[in-house]
Order: sequence, then C-alpha cells, then structure tokens
Amino acid sequence: MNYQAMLAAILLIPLLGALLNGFLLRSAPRVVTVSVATLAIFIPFIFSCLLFFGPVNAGEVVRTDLFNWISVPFQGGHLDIPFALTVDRLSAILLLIITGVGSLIHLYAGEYMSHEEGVYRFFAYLNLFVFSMLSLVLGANMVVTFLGWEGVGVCSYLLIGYWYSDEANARAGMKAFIANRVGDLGFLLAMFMSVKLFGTVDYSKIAAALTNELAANNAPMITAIGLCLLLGVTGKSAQLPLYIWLPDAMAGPTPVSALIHAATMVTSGIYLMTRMSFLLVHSHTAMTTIAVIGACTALFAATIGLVQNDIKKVLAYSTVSQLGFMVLGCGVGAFQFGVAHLMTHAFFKALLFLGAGSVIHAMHHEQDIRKMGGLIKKMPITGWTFVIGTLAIIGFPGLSGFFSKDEILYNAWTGPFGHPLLWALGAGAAACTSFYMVRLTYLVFFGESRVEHAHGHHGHGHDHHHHHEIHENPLAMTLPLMILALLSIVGGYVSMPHAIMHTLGVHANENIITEWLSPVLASAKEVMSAGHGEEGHGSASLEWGLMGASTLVMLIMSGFALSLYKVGPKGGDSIANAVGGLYRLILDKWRIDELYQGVIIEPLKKVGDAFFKFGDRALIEGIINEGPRGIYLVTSVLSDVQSGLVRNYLKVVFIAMVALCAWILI
Amino acid sequence: MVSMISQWILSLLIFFPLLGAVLIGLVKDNQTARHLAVAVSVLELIFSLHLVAHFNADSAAMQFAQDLAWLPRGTGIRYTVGVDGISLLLVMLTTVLCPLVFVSSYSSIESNVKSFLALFLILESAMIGALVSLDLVLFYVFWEAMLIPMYFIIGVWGGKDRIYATTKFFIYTVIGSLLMLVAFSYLYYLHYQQNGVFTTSIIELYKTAAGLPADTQLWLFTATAVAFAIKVPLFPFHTWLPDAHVQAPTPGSVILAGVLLKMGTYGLMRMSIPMFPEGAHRAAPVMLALSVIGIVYGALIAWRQTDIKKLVAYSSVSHLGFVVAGLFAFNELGYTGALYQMVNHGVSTGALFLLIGVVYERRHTREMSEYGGLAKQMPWYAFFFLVATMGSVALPGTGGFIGEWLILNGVFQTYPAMATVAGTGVILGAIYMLWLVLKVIWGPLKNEENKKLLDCSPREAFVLATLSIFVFLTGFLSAPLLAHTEPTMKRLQESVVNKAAYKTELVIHGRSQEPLKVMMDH
Amino acid sequence: MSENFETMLSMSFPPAAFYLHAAPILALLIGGLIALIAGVFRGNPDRPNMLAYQIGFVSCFPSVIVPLILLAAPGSFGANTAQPPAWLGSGFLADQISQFTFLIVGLGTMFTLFMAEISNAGRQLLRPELVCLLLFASAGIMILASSGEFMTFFTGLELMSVSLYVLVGYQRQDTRGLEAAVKYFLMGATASAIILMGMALIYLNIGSLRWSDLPALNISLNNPFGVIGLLMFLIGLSFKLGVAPFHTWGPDVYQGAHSTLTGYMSTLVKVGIVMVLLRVLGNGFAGADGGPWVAKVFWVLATLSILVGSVFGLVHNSIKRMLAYSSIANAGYFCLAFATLALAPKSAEARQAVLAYTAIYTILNLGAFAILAWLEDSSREDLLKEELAGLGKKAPFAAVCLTIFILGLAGIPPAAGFFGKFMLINSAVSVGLVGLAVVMVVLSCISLFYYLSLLVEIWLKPATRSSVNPQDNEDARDVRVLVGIVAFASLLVGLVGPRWVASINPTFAREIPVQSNEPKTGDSRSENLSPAVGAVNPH
Amino acid sequence: MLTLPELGLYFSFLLFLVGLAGVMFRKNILFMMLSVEILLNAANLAFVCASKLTGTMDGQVVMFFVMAVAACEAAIGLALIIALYRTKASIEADDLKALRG
Repeated sequence: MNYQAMLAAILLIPLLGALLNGFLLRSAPRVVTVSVATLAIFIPFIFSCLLFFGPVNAGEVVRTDLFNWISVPFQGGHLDIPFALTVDRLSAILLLIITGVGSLIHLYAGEYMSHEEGVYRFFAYLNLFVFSMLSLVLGANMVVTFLGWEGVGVCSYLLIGYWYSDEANARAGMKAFIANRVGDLGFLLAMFMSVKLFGTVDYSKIAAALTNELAANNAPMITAIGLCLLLGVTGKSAQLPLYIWLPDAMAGPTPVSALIHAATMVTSGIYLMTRMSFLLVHSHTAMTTIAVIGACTALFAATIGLVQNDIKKVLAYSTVSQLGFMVLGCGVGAFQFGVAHLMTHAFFKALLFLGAGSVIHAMHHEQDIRKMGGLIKKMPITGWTFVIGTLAIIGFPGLSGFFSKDEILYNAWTGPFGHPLLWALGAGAAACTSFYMVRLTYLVFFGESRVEHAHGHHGHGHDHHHHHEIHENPLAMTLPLMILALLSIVGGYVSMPHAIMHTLGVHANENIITEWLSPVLASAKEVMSAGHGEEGHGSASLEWGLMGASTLVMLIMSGFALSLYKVGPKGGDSIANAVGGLYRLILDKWRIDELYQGVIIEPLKKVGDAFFKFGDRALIEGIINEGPRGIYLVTSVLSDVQSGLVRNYLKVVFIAMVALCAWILI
Repeated sequence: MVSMISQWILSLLIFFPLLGAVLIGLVKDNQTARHLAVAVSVLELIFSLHLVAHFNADSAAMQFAQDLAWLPRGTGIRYTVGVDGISLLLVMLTTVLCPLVFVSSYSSIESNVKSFLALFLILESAMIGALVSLDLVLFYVFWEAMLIPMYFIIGVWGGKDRIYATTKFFIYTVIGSLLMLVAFSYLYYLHYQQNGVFTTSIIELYKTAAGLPADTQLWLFTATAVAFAIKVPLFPFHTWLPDAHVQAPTPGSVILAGVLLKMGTYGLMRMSIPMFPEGAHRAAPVMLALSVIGIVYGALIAWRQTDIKKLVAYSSVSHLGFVVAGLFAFNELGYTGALYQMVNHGVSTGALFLLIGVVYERRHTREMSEYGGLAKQMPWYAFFFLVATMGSVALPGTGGFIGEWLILNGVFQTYPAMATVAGTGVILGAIYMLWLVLKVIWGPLKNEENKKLLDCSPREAFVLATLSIFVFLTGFLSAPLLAHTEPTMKRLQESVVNKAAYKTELVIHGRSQEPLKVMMDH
Repeated sequence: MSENFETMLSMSFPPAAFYLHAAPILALLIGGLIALIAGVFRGNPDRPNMLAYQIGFVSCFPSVIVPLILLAAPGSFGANTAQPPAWLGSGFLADQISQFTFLIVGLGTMFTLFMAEISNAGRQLLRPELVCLLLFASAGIMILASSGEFMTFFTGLELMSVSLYVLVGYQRQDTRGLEAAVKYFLMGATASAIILMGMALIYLNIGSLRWSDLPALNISLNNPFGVIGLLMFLIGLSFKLGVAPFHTWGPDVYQGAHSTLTGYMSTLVKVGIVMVLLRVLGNGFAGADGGPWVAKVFWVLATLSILVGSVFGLVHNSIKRMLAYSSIANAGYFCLAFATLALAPKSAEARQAVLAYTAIYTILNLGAFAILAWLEDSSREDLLKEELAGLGKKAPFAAVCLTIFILGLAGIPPAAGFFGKFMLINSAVSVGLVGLAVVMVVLSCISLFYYLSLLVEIWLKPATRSSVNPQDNEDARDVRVLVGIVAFASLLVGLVGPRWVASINPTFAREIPVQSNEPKTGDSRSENLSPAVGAVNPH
Repeated sequence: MLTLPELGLYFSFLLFLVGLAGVMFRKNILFMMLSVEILLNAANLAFVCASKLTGTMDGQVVMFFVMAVAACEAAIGLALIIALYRTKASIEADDLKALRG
C-alpha cells in the first residue's frame, strides 16, 4: 500500500471538502453538505486507521514531501523547508483522535445545525479546521506545524464568530485569535532560535543535531526556546496567562466547542511539547516553568469552574483545568501521560460538550443550569452518557480519567521534574473538578425540573416551530454520544499505573502508552535519566497512596457537591454568602479579563492615540506644516525690504557691495 | 527571434504604455478608452511573461539588458536597462496589478476618464522604467517621472483635502530625491577621480562606491537612504502616506500601496545597500531601530483609526517597516523575505484598497462606524475581505507569512532583541486588522443604508478573486518564485558581508559584457 | 602693450570670413535701422506696423542660419575649430560659444516678435520703434557675448541696456511700465558705472582691455586694487544678471513690463551676461589665493539667490513676480557654474553646463511668459495666481505646456530643467563644491511650493468667476502651435538635448584650446580639472 | 608723494563715492540721474589716469566711448523723466512705489 499517498490524502481530503462546500456546494441541499463534510473526515479516518495499525504500529515513520515550500540561501548553505508530512507514533494517536472524534462530531453537527441557514459555511470551516489540525500534527517541521497552528486559530476565529450578527460572538472570535497570536509569537521565536542554533526547523534534524554537548554549550538558548514554546502553548492550549479566550470561545456552536475547544485544537500545545520533548528536557528551568504553569492553571481554572452557571462555561473552565493537567504532565517529564490524558480528555470532554450541546439543542439554546434539572428522564441517553463523562473526568476509579489523571499526579510528585507541591496543586484542582462536575451534572439532569416554558427567541436563524416538549435527540446526535461514552470508559487503560498492572498481573515493563511512545520519547528519557539518576524515586506504595488519596478527595468532594445541591441551584448560596467578596471575585473569573483590559489593552489604546495625536499630528506634522508656514510668515515680513523705493534698492546694492569687499579683503 | 525579443523586451515594456497613453489621447469615447487601457495593460502583462519564461534563474546577472547611447558619450550617462532577481518580481507585480487597477477604475473614475487613463499608463511606464534602469540618471528620471502622474491622480481625482495631500506627497518625495541626486552626483565624480572616466552605470559604480572610505560611504548612504526611506515610508518620514492614501482615488491607492511604496525599498536594495556596504553596516542599527519603531508605531496608530483607509494606510507603515528591517538584517533570509514581502504587501494591501473602494463607491464614506454586518448583505465581499485580511496579517498559507517569517527570522539571526520587538507587530497587526473586520464585516447589520448594498459585481469579483488567488499562490509557490532571486540574493549577501563591491554584469541577448567595453565599442 | 588697439587700427578692413561670422549682428543692426526708417515713411506711428515687424523678423534669419551652418559644420569657411578665429583685435570672438549665443538670441528674438504679433496687447506695441529697439537690444546681447575685451563689451552692454530702458517704459500710458523703466534706468545706469569703475581698476592692473590678458591680473589679497576692481566688475554683472543681493530691481521691472518683454528680458539678457561671465572667469586669474575667493563670492551669491528666489516667491500672488523670483533662483544656479569656473577655469563640464542651462532656461522661461502674455491678452496685465484656476479645463493644451515649463523650471525630470541643473550640480561637485550643491538643492525645495501652487491652481482647483477665460480665436491657434513647439522642444532637450550642447566646443577664441568632453581614446583628462592659474605668467 | 595720475585716480574714487551717495540719498530723479553721470565721469577719470599710469592708450579710447554712451543715457533718462512727469506730474523717486513687495 502506498502509505505516502495515503498520508497526503489524509491531509488533502478535508481541504477538498472545505473547498467543495465553500465554493461549489453553496446552494446544495443540507444533506449533501453534511455528507460531503463528514465523508471528508471519515475517509481520512479510515486511512489513519490503516496507517496506525500498519506501518506505525510496526515502528516505521512514514514521511512524504509534498513540495518544496520555502527555499532560501542561508549561511552559505540552504534553508529548505519542504511541505513535508510525517506520521510517527505520536502523530498517529492524534490523527486517530482528530479524524475519529472529528467524524463523530461532524455527524452530530449535521443534526445539531439542522435549523440553521447556509450551513455550507459552517461545514467548510469545520473541514478547513480539520485540515489545519492535521497539518499541525503531521508537519515534519515547525513551519508546517505552524501553518496548522495558525490555521486552526483562524478556523476557530471563524467558528466562534459563526453567528456573527451578534457582535459579542465576533468579538469572542477576535479575542481568541489575538490571544493565540501572542502565543504564536513565542512559537515564531522558537523557530528562529532553532534556525539560529541548528540551521533547520525539521524536527528530526533538530533532534539529530541536538547533542548533549550542544545543549550544554547553548543552555540559555535552549531555555529560551523552551520558554518561547511554552508561550505558544499557553496561547493555544489556554494556559495562564493566555487562557482568557477559551471561556469566551464558547460563543461558537457547541459541536465546535467539542471538537476545537475540547478535543483537538487546544491540545496541540501538548502535542508540540511532546514533539519537542527531546529539547525541552535539556532545560530544567523551562520544564519547571511548564510544570508550574500547568499546575497553577489546573487549580486556577478549576476554582472558577466551581461557581459558573452556564453549562458551557463550566465545561470551558474544566477544559482549561484539564489542559493544565496535561501541561503539568509534560512539565514534570511524563510526556506520555500528558498525551494519554489528552486522549482520554478528548473522549470524555467531547462527550460532555456534545451532551451539553444535546441539552442546549433540546432546550432551544438555553444554557443556564439554574433553568434546567431533571432532564435525565426526558433525555436518558444524553443524561447517562453525560454521567459517564462526568465520572470519567472526576477520575472515578476504573474510568479513563482515573488512569490518566492519576499517572500525571503520581509523576507530579515523583517525576524527573516533579515536586510534592505540584502534586498538591494538581490534587486541589482534581478536588475542585469533582465538585463542579458533580454540581453540574446534578443540576442539569437530576432533581426538580426548573425548565421555563416560555422561551425568548434565540435568533441565529433558528426556525420557530416550538417544541414545547423536551425530548431526546435523534440518533445522529446520540450515536456519537454513545461511542464517546464507551471510549471514555475504556480509553484510560492505555496508561494503567504500574501498581495496578502488577496487581492485575500484567507482565509488561511499561503500560501501553509508554511503550507506544517510547520511540518518540527515547532521547528525552535518556536525558532525563542522565540528569536525575534512576527514574522514579517513587515506589508502588507511594503510587497506591497517592491514588487512594485522590480517590478519597474525589469521593468527598462529589459527596459534598451532592449534599449541597440536592436542594437545587440555591444550595451553594450559604457558602457563597459566607465568603461574599471571594465568591463574587471567582464568579467574575477573578476579574482577569478586566485586569488585562485595564493593564494592557486600554494603555495600548492610549499609547496609539498618543502616537497619533502627539507623534504624528503634533510633532511630525507640526514640523512639516509649520515649517513652511514659518518660512511664509518670515518672508511676508522680509518682503517689506522690497519697498519699491529705488533709493533703498541702491542702498542694498551698496551695502552688499561694501560688505563683499570687506569680507574678501579683511 | 527570441534573442531579438529578449534584447528589446525591456524597452518595449517601458515604452508600450506610453504609446498606449498617446493612443488614449486619440480616442474620443470614454468607454473605448477604458477598454483600450485594459487592452494595453493586458498586452503589457503578456509581454512581461517573456521575462519569466526566459529568465535564467541560475544567474545573478542583469538579464534582457540593453545598453544604448543616450546623453553625450563623455558624460557616461547611458540608456542601460536590465532585470535581475530583485527587479523581476517587482516588474511582474507591476504588470499584474495594472490591468486589475484599470478594470477596477471602470466604476471608480467617472470624470476626466481619458486623462486619468493616460496618466496611469504614463505612471506604469515610469514604474517599470525605474525598476529596470541600470543607470543612475535614467533611474532618477523615471523615479521623478513617477511622481508627476501620481501628483495629478491624487490631486485631480482625489477626495476633499486632495490638494494638501498631493502637495505634501510631492514635496516630501522631491526633497528626498534631490538629496539622492547630490549623492549620485558626488559618486559620479568620485568615480571619475579614481578611474578617469565618467559613468553613471550602476554596475560600474558598485565597484567604485564599495571602495570608498567608511565615512564617505556613510554620508552617501544616508543621503540615498533618506530619499528611499521617504518613499517607503519609514518612520518618521511616513506622514505623507496616510494623507495621500486617504485622498487618493481607489486605483491611485492601489498602485501607491502596491508598487510605488516598493520603489523605496527597491531603491534601498538596489542602490543604498550594495553600493555602500560599509555605510550600510554603520547605519544598520539606526535603520533597524527606525523600522522596528515604525512597525509598532504604525500598528498602534492604525488600530486607533476610524477611517478605514487611514487604518490600512498606517498598516502599510507597519508592514513596510518589516521590509526595511529585513533588508538591514544583512543575511539572505532578510533580503529574500523583504523582497517577497514587497510583492505580498502589494497584493494584499492592493486588495484591501480595492475592497474599500467597492464600499466607498456604494456608500461614499470610509467611516468604520457607518458599516458593520456587511457579511450578511455582501457574502462574497466578506469573503474577499477576509482573504485580504488574512494575507495582511501574514497567516501561514498566504505569501505574507513567508515574507514576514523570513524577515523576522533574518533579523533574529543578527538582532534577536529587535526581532522580538518587531514580532509584536505580528500581534498588533492581527489586532487592528481583525478590529477592522469586526467593525465592517461582522456584527449586526444596523445601518439602514447598508441593507440595500449590492454584493460585488462580476467585474469587482473578478479583480478581487484574482488578487485572492495570488494571496494564496504566493503562500505556497514561494520556492519556485524565490528560486529566481536566489543567485542575486547570494551575491548581495557576499557583497554586504565582505563589504566588497556588488558584482554583476549585463547579459545582452545571451552574451555577457562588461558595460565599459560596451561603451567603448559604441 | 597696446597691441590690441594698434591691431584694430591696422585692420581697417576685416576679411570676408568676419562678415560671415558677424552677419547675425550686422543684420540685426541694419534691420533695426531699416525698420525705423520704414516706420518714418509709412503709416500712423501709433498703429501696429506690419512692415517693420516683417523686416525685424527677416533680420533675425541670419542669426539662425549662420550659427546653424557654423555649428553643424565647424570646419567650413576655413575656420579653425581647435583655435577659433577672432577679429577686431579681441573685439569679436568667432568661436562656437558666440555662435551658440547668436542662435539662441536669434530664435528668442523671433519668438518675441512673433508673440508680440499674435497678441492684442502685443500688436499695440508693435511699432517700428519697438522692432528697432528689440533688434538693437539683441544685437547688443550678441556683441556682449562675442566680445573678448572690455570696450566692445561695454558698448554691447550699453546698446542692450539703453534699448531695454526704453522698451520697459514703452507703453507710455502705463504708469507701472514707466515706473519700472525709471527704476531700471536708474539702477541699470548705476550698475553700468560700477562695471566701468571695475573695468578701470582692472585696466590699471594689467594695462590691457583684453580678457585673454586677464590671467595677468593679480587678484591675491595683497593687491586690493585688483581685488576691488574684479569685485566691482563681477558685482555689476551680477546686478545685470539679477543675482541676489543685487536683484532688487528685478521683480519690480519684470512686473512692470509687458509679459512679452519680460520674457525677453528674463532670458536673452541673461544669456549675454552669462556668456560674459563665462569668458571672464574662463580665463582665470593670477595670484595664489585668487580662485578661492572668487569662488567664495559666487558661493555666497548662489546661496543668497536661491534663498531669495525660493523664499520671496512664496508670498506673491502675481505670477509675473513669482516668475521673476524664479528667475533669481535660476540665476543662482548659474552662479554654481561660475563658482566652479573660478576654481577650475578650464573646466569643460562647467562651460558646457552653462551653455546647456542657458539654452534650457531660455526655452522654458520664454515659453512660460508666452503663455502668460497670451492669457493676459484676454484678461488684463499682471495676472494673479488665483486667476489661473481651472485653466486645465478651459485650455488644456496651454495648461499642459505651462505645466511642462513649470516642472522644467522646478527641475523635475523628465522636463528639460532637470538636465541643466544636473549638469550644473555635477560641475560644482567636480571641483569639490559639494556643500554648495547640497545647499542649492535643499533650498530649491522651497521654491517647489510656489511652482506647485501654480500647478494646483491650473489643474486641481475649479474655475472661479475671476479666473481667466482664454479666447479661442485664430491668435490662440497660433499661440498653441508656437508654444506647443517650444514645449516639445523643451521635452526633447530634456531627453536628448544635452547631447547636442555637449558637442559644442567650449574653447574661447584666443585661448589655449580646451579639450572637449569627447574622450578620444578613453584617456584621462584630469589636466582639465586642475586650475589653469599656473598656465599664466603673473604680471 | 603722489604723482598727478595717482592723485587723479584717488580723486576719481572720491567722485565715485559722491556719485553713489547721490543716487542713494537724493530723492529727485533728475538729481539721481546727474549722480549717475558723476559716477560715469568718475570712471572716465579713472580710465584716463590708468592709461597714464600703465602707459597704454586703451583707457583714453574707452573714455571717448563712455562719453558717448553717457550722452545716450542722459538722453534716454531725460526722455523717461519727461514721460514720467507727464503722467504723474512728479519726478520724486519716492512716488514710484506701485511696484513693490
């Protein structure tokens, strides 16, 4: 089989789908649009499977150079940047997630958007997004990755602002793009530094060029690359301090939130860090910073999630928090568990978002959880799958989140760059997660129904036949939920902790994910073990202990949430009132947006105004305009010398003559 | 036959539009004149394809050269033209943009149509002339000749404050170019002092100029660089640009942004840097600092504009700052990026000005607040607007990305801190462009007048679609395009790094000749 | 020492070649007399006299034909090109510079006569006396330009000046014309006296009136008589040329005279004076520190002229006055070449630059004043800038031509003026006057403002009630043709003209030949650049 | 001890200054014209003295030419003054200030 062509096809078919939908099929029937879009993802999914189980499984790296993209002479040689794709074990995982989860979400979206006009635009964007995401993941060098990196940013911009008639949506898209751009600058700088240091941006060539010696000699530069990459990651993967765009990004249609803002795009930071792991591990500073940022983000976002009332906002902050976990995992050196959590998170968070979308769809775009309740009776599939998703995310033993999260937490304590404090932050975040997810699930699906029957018009081209009765959505929407629920249950077994493996009697040195990613992470491992002696200062007992502790915390917090909210959304009010100021602060998301607005945006605007008023208008224009005007004024006065009187003219001549003679002779 | 054509092709490209201008003078009817102008410029484009087809991409020499006697022999001022990797792309940019501008002028120019078309053809002629001249005086003549048509285009067909704007444009440019003239004149005599022969051949003067003492080089560099910096325009010489852009009619803005501004950077690349490498080295920190300031300064001001055209004009200040920065990075990445960015800026900003023209013709206002929600009423327009915006913010996949990436990369290799500051321009660029899109394209369609707007006519759509295709083509086909420039860039780098003379030669239909020998033969 | 005088006496009948070479002057003088006589016998003296006009026109023919022949075929009539002949002692130098001047003056005179004939106001002037005076003035200019010693020079200068005093005040009813004439007379006569005093002092120093003996003039600073004499002479000439600070008469006189005559005065008169300065400075002087101070003087004069010409032109609304200041600025450009010549008298570049700029400037200014005269015809004397508003619409052809002239005067290529200025700047830079070149160029930017303000009125402003309404009659057609030819010529000169000018041998008669610009075998010509002071034996 | 020609020369300078003062400070055009004549005569005297001092005849010839020219100038000047007087009824130089600026 021609795997190279297949690789190219995986990338190009979604692009083709986007072009077809965007240009040719603008007026095609909805079903054609949806089918084309879904197929454009599903066919690559099949190819991806073939690749995954074929050459990648066999340990090969498939690479194809589509064309020579950038080629410039540089330092006597050549800086060649081909448009090259490569799939190895890391990208293969993401490939499956993107195309697999992507197909499910396309299928779902076809139904979800059924009341919209002109969905071709939506599906064209969505296909374009998948194309970008694939080029991000498949790029053999940083520039191709960057193409995808910014491409997903643009698609996200377009999709967040899909309902552009509401300026707030468009603004949210813009905010996302700009926050991402800040991160992109980091990525750019990282590229420039690797050009400076290695003369190439190709991952494999960098890896080959990066010897321990080189790293030791250029330690500051390596650290700088690491930190710049981190800046890129904070942008794309919504970490502190650039996470602010992700909650606002929920303005987009819910399938978008599921696909882009939960399963794929936001995790590209983790992909990038894993891809560059061989370099990052050379810098202790960079790794520590990554870990700290991840841990802080996890806790910070989780606290905000505690009090939100918008179903999607809760999930958004939850996403930020979970991404924090993944970053933490990478930061402590456990890249493989970052990836594992990426995968499980893709399953359960997509599930949760789609479930939320299902609810929202059924409730005609109502998103306030205080107006829901008891929905599980009316929407059993949505409800129960949502519950599975919740259990997975809070780390209920046996479900996927439990394994991946616990591996990260364990490594946060014991990993090469780990520290108990990092574990504490992570565990705190996990505790909050349990609380707000249980709160969310309970308020939406259980207890009394608080559904109001009179709905305002939530425009967006929504047609007006009111379903007064809330009922389960059709199969196109529930099927993806069920598949994802299944995956959320089993997905975690790839990263089964050693302790459990031993207990279960699995005789493998490493769990599946570690084994699978070992070619990708080999050099990183080597460096880490060289730098920190024997890996893992942990032990089975510690692992069991930490696992037990986090399970306990999870159970306590879940129980606490249940006990609080079994009376309805007002259940938390007593605590909220007790800590009034803090509550409002958290409800306002710690007022970080306002802080940025006040500290960065507004001053920059003022600087822009000042440049315009004082720099351009007053200073430069002043000189430009007032100079000639001054000459004019002076001349008007001077021209009185030309008095019209001959005597005076002659005097001028005489004086000038005498002056000249005097000047020459004296 | 081919060699015959190759020998005369540049002269044909220079003078054919002039002939067109004369023909337009003979035509009675406005509509016929418009068709004629389009035909002339399309033919010009077809002629220019000969350059692409027969350009030897492995050579840094001046190809398709022609070297004829012009002024008295003793003065050494000759009619010498030729293209190398630097000018080829820009000539192509010119010949591609001009037909599009003529097509767009069908609706944007209503009065004095024939004069407009004739002036525009003269302008095209002068632009191509300036790009292919290899003689300082010839270059200067074309350089100034560009000024006069543009002066009238802004002054006659412009907006309310057109007289102020056009006068400012004219005087700014002339002040700069006079300084350049003195520098050229001095160089001319220095060459004579050293070699006993007068010449204004750029190729010969490269050799002389590079051997001058550092101080002399610095002075000469400064004099020429100021002239070019005004044209670019580099901060702080930029204030003519917003006025000129805002007042110019749409075709004028397009060609101003698309080609005329590039003349400044082209001049830096062709004259200032290779002629005075030592001077350029000394001045590089200042030039870089100015361009980086310009990037941030222009971007911040652009963000705060309410007039769409002014916003785009200030964005040009910012973008051209990138180009200049790339030139003074002194490595091939920077030069290549700068050259490429000139082309890309021409395409994407040209498209933006055309887009502004489309709504301006319908609504006669350029205030952002008058618009909003156009995506609903004008979906194709919104699409083109987005494409141009993406080109302008240098999204990967558009040519702008490759240009900016190479530039920033090049600058980073030599001045990492400068590159980092310049990099913020990428963020700010996204801010102001998306702000523009937000205010014009997205949001609710509130204004009653906008509810009646028609989407792009087929003619407008054709022009915009062509440019949109170019936005992406340049984004992916950069390697074959840049292959043409590679030998030239290498030579440039050799000359700058070694502070040695820039070496090149004329290739006259196939054989290469030392210009001096050619001079003796005649 | 009085060889000059004695040879003059001994050569009472010059050879036939003299009459051929001097035919332009003789024809003008004779033609002027005939026109005057014709006027006595024919018609009403207060009405236009076509016969006189025709006589005048025909009298100019030799001054076009003869120089063309002599310039095109320099070897004809036994003339030695390397060493051009001179007759009447040094009184008449039959070199190519003279022929070149004859050609310009002849064409300019014809142009002026023609312009007078085809405008209403001009026809009012066209009486036998005018033709006579005009021809005499032109003859004076030619004598000036072809003389090689002080006496013929002074005769020519006075012939020219006296005719012009009358011409300026020719419209007897017009008080402004009269005022201008009186001012011109008083100041011009004073300047003549200053020149004369300077001549006397120079004569005192060298004991000769011939300019070819000027290299014996010791102008080092320990010889004050020499210095003051030369200074007075140069100041007097600067006055006639209208160089600041001796320009004060210029604007008033130009404004007061009829536009046709202003065009004549601002161009051809300057041509004569420029040639004199060229010949005087081109000989060089003795004294080690001589050249530099003369150059310094012209440095100052050039700077002041360009400054005054550029700055004072800004505040005026009268187009004529503006053009007067423009001509002061342009006189400053000539000073650039004179400064060069002071340092390097044999500089072929400077000499050719002067010749080229003379031709170009004459074409541009004559053209501009011709259009002005035509416009005034349908409006009134002394147009204001605002009255040109909308001209581009009303008379596009005239407007285009005027634009070409204005751009030329501003020195914007490809109009002709650029090459003239370029050559001048080149010549200055060639002797190290880089600073002066920069000053000139920078200051001339200021003059762009008023040149542009004219263009703005013509093209960019809509017509107002006060703006001129050029008539469209037969005269207008003639004007169009004539001005069109001039405009075309100026463009042509702009593109290929200097080529022709540079083919003129700039060697003076009675002078060691200056090697021309043509590189014979690509040899080095550095000896031309070295100041030729050394070649002269000090007195 | 100055010789006569030298004395004449210095006297001519004096005369020249007198003439210059005349044209600069007199207000009557007629007197200004007379001052111009003084200027020319001063130059004439200088020429004659120079002729004697240098031992050449050229200067004396110039003197005759200048006398003729001075006569022409005087004629023209008087004619202009008469014309001026006819139109303005004044020959004060300060009345001539219509053209200025």
